[in-house]
Amino acid sequence: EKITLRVGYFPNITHAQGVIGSHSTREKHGWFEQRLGPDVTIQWYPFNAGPSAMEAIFAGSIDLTYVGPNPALNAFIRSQGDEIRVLAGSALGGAALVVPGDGRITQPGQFKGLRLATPQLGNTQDVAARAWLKQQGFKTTLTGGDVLVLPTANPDQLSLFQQGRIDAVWTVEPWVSRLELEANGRVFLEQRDAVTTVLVSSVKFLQAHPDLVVKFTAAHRELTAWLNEHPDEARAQVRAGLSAEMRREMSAGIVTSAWSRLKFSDQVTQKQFEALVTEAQGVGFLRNAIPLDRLFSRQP
Amino acid sequence: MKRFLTATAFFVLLIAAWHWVYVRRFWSPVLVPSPESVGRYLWEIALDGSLWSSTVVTMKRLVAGYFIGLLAGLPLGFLTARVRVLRDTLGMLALGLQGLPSVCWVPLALLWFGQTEGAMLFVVVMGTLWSVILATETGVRNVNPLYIRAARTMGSQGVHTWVTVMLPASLPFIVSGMKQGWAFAWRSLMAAEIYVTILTGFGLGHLLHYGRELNAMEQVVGIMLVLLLIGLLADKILFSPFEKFLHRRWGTEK
Amino acid sequence: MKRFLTATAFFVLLIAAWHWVYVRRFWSPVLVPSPESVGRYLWEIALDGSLWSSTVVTMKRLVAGYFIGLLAGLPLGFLTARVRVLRDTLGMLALGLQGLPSVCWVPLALLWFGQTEGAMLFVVVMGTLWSVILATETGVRNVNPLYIRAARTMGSQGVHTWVTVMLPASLPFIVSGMKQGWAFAWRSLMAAEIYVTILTGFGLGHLLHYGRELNAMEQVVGIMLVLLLIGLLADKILFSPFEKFLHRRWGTEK
Amino acid sequence: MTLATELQAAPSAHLAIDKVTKWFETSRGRVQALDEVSLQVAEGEFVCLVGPSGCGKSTLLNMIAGLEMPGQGSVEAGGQPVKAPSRERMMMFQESALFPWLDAYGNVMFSLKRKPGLTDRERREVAEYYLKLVGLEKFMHANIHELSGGMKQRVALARALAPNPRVLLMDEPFAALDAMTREQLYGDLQRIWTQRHVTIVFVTHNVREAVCLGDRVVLFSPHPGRIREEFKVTLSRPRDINSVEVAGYATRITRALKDHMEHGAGI
Amino acid sequence: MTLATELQAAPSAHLAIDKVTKWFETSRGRVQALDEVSLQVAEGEFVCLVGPSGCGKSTLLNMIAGLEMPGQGSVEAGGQPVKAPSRERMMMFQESALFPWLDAYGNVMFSLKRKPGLTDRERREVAEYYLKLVGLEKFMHANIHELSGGMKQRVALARALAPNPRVLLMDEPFAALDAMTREQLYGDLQRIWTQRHVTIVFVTHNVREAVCLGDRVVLFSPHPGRIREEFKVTLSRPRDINSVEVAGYATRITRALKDHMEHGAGI
Ligand SMILES: Nc1ncnc2c1ncn2[C@@H]1O[C@H](COP(=O)(O)OP(=O)(O)OP(=O)(O)O)[C@@H](O)[C@H]1O
Ligand SMILES: Nc1ncnc2c1ncn2[C@@H]1O[C@H](COP(=O)(O)OP(=O)(O)OP(=O)(O)O)[C@@H](O)[C@H]1O
Ligand SMILES: [Mg+2]
Ligand SMILES: [Mg+2]
Repeated sequence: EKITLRVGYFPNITHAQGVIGSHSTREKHGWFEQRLGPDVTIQWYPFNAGPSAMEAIFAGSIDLTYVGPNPALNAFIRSQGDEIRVLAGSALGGAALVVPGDGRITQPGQFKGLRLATPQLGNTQDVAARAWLKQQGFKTTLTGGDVLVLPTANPDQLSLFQQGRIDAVWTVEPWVSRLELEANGRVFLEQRDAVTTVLVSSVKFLQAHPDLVVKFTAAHRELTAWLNEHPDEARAQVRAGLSAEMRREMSAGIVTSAWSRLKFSDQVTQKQFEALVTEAQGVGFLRNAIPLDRLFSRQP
Repeated sequence: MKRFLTATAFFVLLIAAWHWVYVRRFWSPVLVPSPESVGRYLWEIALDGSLWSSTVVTMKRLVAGYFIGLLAGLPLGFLTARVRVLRDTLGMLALGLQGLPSVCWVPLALLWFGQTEGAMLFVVVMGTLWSVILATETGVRNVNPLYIRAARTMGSQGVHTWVTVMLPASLPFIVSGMKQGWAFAWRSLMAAEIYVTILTGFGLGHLLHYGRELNAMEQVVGIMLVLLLIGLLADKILFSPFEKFLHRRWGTEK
Repeated sequence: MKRFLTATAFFVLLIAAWHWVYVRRFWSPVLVPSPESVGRYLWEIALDGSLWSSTVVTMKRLVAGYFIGLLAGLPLGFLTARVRVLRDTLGMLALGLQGLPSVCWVPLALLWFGQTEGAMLFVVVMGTLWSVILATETGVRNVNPLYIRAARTMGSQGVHTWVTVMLPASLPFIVSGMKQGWAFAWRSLMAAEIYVTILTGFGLGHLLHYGRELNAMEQVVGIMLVLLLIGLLADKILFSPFEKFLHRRWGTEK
Repeated sequence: MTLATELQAAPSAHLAIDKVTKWFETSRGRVQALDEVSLQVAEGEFVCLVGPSGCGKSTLLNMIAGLEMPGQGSVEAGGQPVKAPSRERMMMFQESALFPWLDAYGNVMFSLKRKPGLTDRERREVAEYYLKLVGLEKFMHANIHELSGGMKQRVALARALAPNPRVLLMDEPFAALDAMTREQLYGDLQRIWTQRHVTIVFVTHNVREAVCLGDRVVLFSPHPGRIREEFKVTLSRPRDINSVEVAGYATRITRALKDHMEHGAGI
Repeated sequence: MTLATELQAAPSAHLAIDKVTKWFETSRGRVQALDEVSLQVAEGEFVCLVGPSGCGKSTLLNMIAGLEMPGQGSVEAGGQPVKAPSRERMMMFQESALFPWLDAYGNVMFSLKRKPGLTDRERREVAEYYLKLVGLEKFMHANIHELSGGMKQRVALARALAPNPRVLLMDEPFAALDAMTREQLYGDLQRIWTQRHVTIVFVTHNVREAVCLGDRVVLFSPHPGRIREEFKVTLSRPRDINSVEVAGYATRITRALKDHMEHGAGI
């Protein structure tokens, strides 16, 4: 019978597979449709934040989604492992700590008393920033500490950074590139192997259509491989996809620059997630964690 | 005509001031785009049709949500004003709920409607309904009791009194409440278009949101201008005739 | 007392219904948390003091923003109602701006105030001001002209007429507008606390937002309940006495 | 209400007010408006109430209309206790109580529309007839605020008369009218009354007016409102307000009023 | 305005209305309220306006008060064109126009507070004095909606008299009052008028009242409002409304009114 697959993604370069997938659907040569057969239609839902996508999974209004590892982890723990599963990796890297390009900051020790912006409290970059600061011997709290960590929306980060009202930014592509290109920022630190995007499924859907999930995952892996083999074509596709979705021409320069900092891979391990849990616990964001054994399981 | 000229002159002046601020470079041009770039942006989306299509999408949602809110809110407001038990329950609830930000309703909307137009409508209605209820309630409670008494001795009762006496007698209030409700509906819809992802249409809220997401200030400002203009037009079309009629009939204001 | 009991009974009933929905597992328990877990969450933050401290932070901002909006909006509303030129300029502007979502003001706020309390206040004031202006304007324009005429023959002019005649005569409207303004202020503040991060205080909006960010629905629902409660209390403290007084003096409603 | 229940529910228009006492609660304490007032009005009778300002005339009318409930005692119309207002007991208020959102014609039509058994055309004709009767044919579609004080009162009069109720409660209906308009309306009112057998309770400060119109004139004294004396007026109809007989009655009643005021002042 | 400019700005209270014509624009077209009305009122004179409903009496009063502007012609007070209302020309409106957000006392104090040169204590005493004069000492702190029709009118009267203006414009001030209260107030008003040398323009439908109070009675006819005739009343003061002399004048004036109405109806 006919079936509709509802898939979430962010119109963002770190979700390249989702962007290409949705764009190809829009252009009537769907990458996934070709591999899932004629009985399957795919609807692509653009989200703008991980928690919203997870909410949609809980509400049963989408089946699969590309999402950052922290929201996925959070959703897994929140639902006691009952509602969500990770199917595959998607992207690594792309996050960086950016400082002003004037050479003012060269040593980690110089961060004392500065204002450091992260995209969202408790998100992947926020946790990473706080963990790194802790490593450097700084104390941070929600409302103060040795370094003032200010969760600030990405576009606001850019303007505040330009104005000199914040001193450093820990964020993810394409904002790292934009900070470099538009605000004379300099990358101080990069975590090239940090998980940035994964593909997840709701347990309900997994149970109802295990075969479809397998097929979709396979198509995703294939797409990831294609992405790495044809970077130029892929970049063009991503750019076109983003432009179509956001109704606004993407700058090729930023896409290229961001691309160079990202690594697309379908591999992701439980270990990587466990490291995230440890980090989050270390900075006080996660209190009652549960074992992650079921995170990759195909069983309920 | 004179009024129109004053208004135009005023807005032209505002734009001139803005241009001056831009030219003097008080702030980064990324943050304060030039009137020209905003104009160019608007021109572009007007040409490629996306301005029109997203306006239509948004207006459809807005009008639907607003009228549902109004149609439900007016009778409920009447009831809460006249029925003690309802005032202590529904009225209380409305008071508490009207201050809740729209984003609170999103999870419920998804649960009940999934990612459909229905969810979007739900958020808009929840953002509008309570304030319409409260405005109607206040209006009805402030009706001069003499009118109601007069109507009752003429044999008017129940629904008839509500429709033919309390409604027109509290119309000045209700129109004021409707205007506020309209503003609430707008704001809720903009939130809904950001938070509820659906496929059935790309509205002005999305344009605004993506403008902000991409830090494209000329887009943000451009869409703000469009919203402003629609607000003014709506007032002219929806509320001004009402108000004019009221003022003429009641003899308030010359 | 009886009213209080009705209200309590009603809310107890609502909670019972919610519990039933939870137990029957119609929806994912992550999205519809149990009343118990919400209670537990509220109890925890009440014990560790964060409920109190964020309420205080939020209330300070709200009250400051609201009163600035009120203090600026009332006189501006009077002026727009009485001065033709202002109505065609400022009045038009207010009409257009009141529908803009709060998020539109965030970039400007950050530009002018940076990440400070000032920015937060700015967003709240922009969310409140226009609607207060419009409500006051409508109120003043609906004042029975007989009162103004009477006052003028008694030698009342200008500011005196505004303060001693138009203000009290339009008070029923203004109170209604103030209530709506209060709701606008709340919603704007919640948006501001989401969009403007500052270190001078962690408010209820942040708790709500982070609850959502972490998919902690019991936190979201808990804070919603707190907001609801504050809304009700505010009405009891800020507006009810006004309304009671008005109804007694004007003889509207028994 | 359907027409059937309507017709069936129309009992005799006899009014019986029995030992009615009325207090108002105010922020300054209780105000007693009426004290053990008893009054019988036969069907088709024309009773005028006269008394100083604040003696409870309007309050009594309100109670007959069913707009206020007595604190003690009972009010009955046609043998049934009055519990709510009814179209059969039409009230013309002291303040004109016109609806500002309707024009003069709309106000008259409002009361007519509540009367069943008429076609729209009949309603329109009746409304026009009464507006003409009160001399406002030219102001049919004027907004209420554009009318002079006396014109407003005349619209209110038309509104009360048009649906032809069985009981008419009129609270100083001619206070804002000049003598000549008034005299014309005395004639009209008496004609309507005799032709239609309406029961009328009429409040006025003009003793001559009371004598000219009423079968009976009831005197009130204030603080608290009490009935002091009643006068039967047995002059033949139609009466002329400027006639010597009317003047004679009026002088007697005025004297009685003064007496009651002087002696009753301390009560 | 300070006290100094106040005193200096108080010219004679002579009123001069010269060929005043007034139209109102309504949705149904123009309504002519007054047609070339001319009237001189000397300082300290008591002029009564009498005429049928809708003949423009209230409109004329509004123009003297400065609340409406004449379409043509001019209105002068003390030699100065009337451009705006002033405390020196106090108006008592046909509808009571009391402020419902103040109690009775507050309403009287409102007009007093605008009068400079008094201490708060004096104001309080004056307000109490006038409320007592109109017999409302017990209702000093009553809300307006709790007052009877006549009581409201009396509060409005106290409010108009209290600040002792130089010109008093009164629009049917006693219409809602009973004969006895009225008679008492006739006496009070005449006393105040002679003692203080106030100029009074007084609208009434009661010709006897006009004769009892006025130095002059001016007759209006309607559609459009015109002055038809003037009567000088030369009776000595104080006058008693029930006296034969007053009745004699009244009969004459009433006859004149009727004549004008009958002959002028076609105009
Ligand atoms: N709603 C009310 N609340 C409190 N007191 C009231 C109310 N209505 C009337 N009263 C009081 O009851 C008394 C009688 O009032 P009512 O209006 O019946 O007098 P009335 O005889 O009609 O006088 P008038 O001739 O002046 O119209 C007055 O003392 C008045 O103050
Ligand atoms: N604001 C207005 N708009 C339109 N027409 C008006 C207005 N005010 C008065 N008129 C008209 O002007 C005429 C005179 O009205 P005015 O109130 O002066 O009469 P009046 O002599 O005071 O009558 P009354 O004795 O009934 O109070 C009337 O025909 C009335 O309809
Ligand atoms: Mg009365
Ligand atoms: Mg008049």
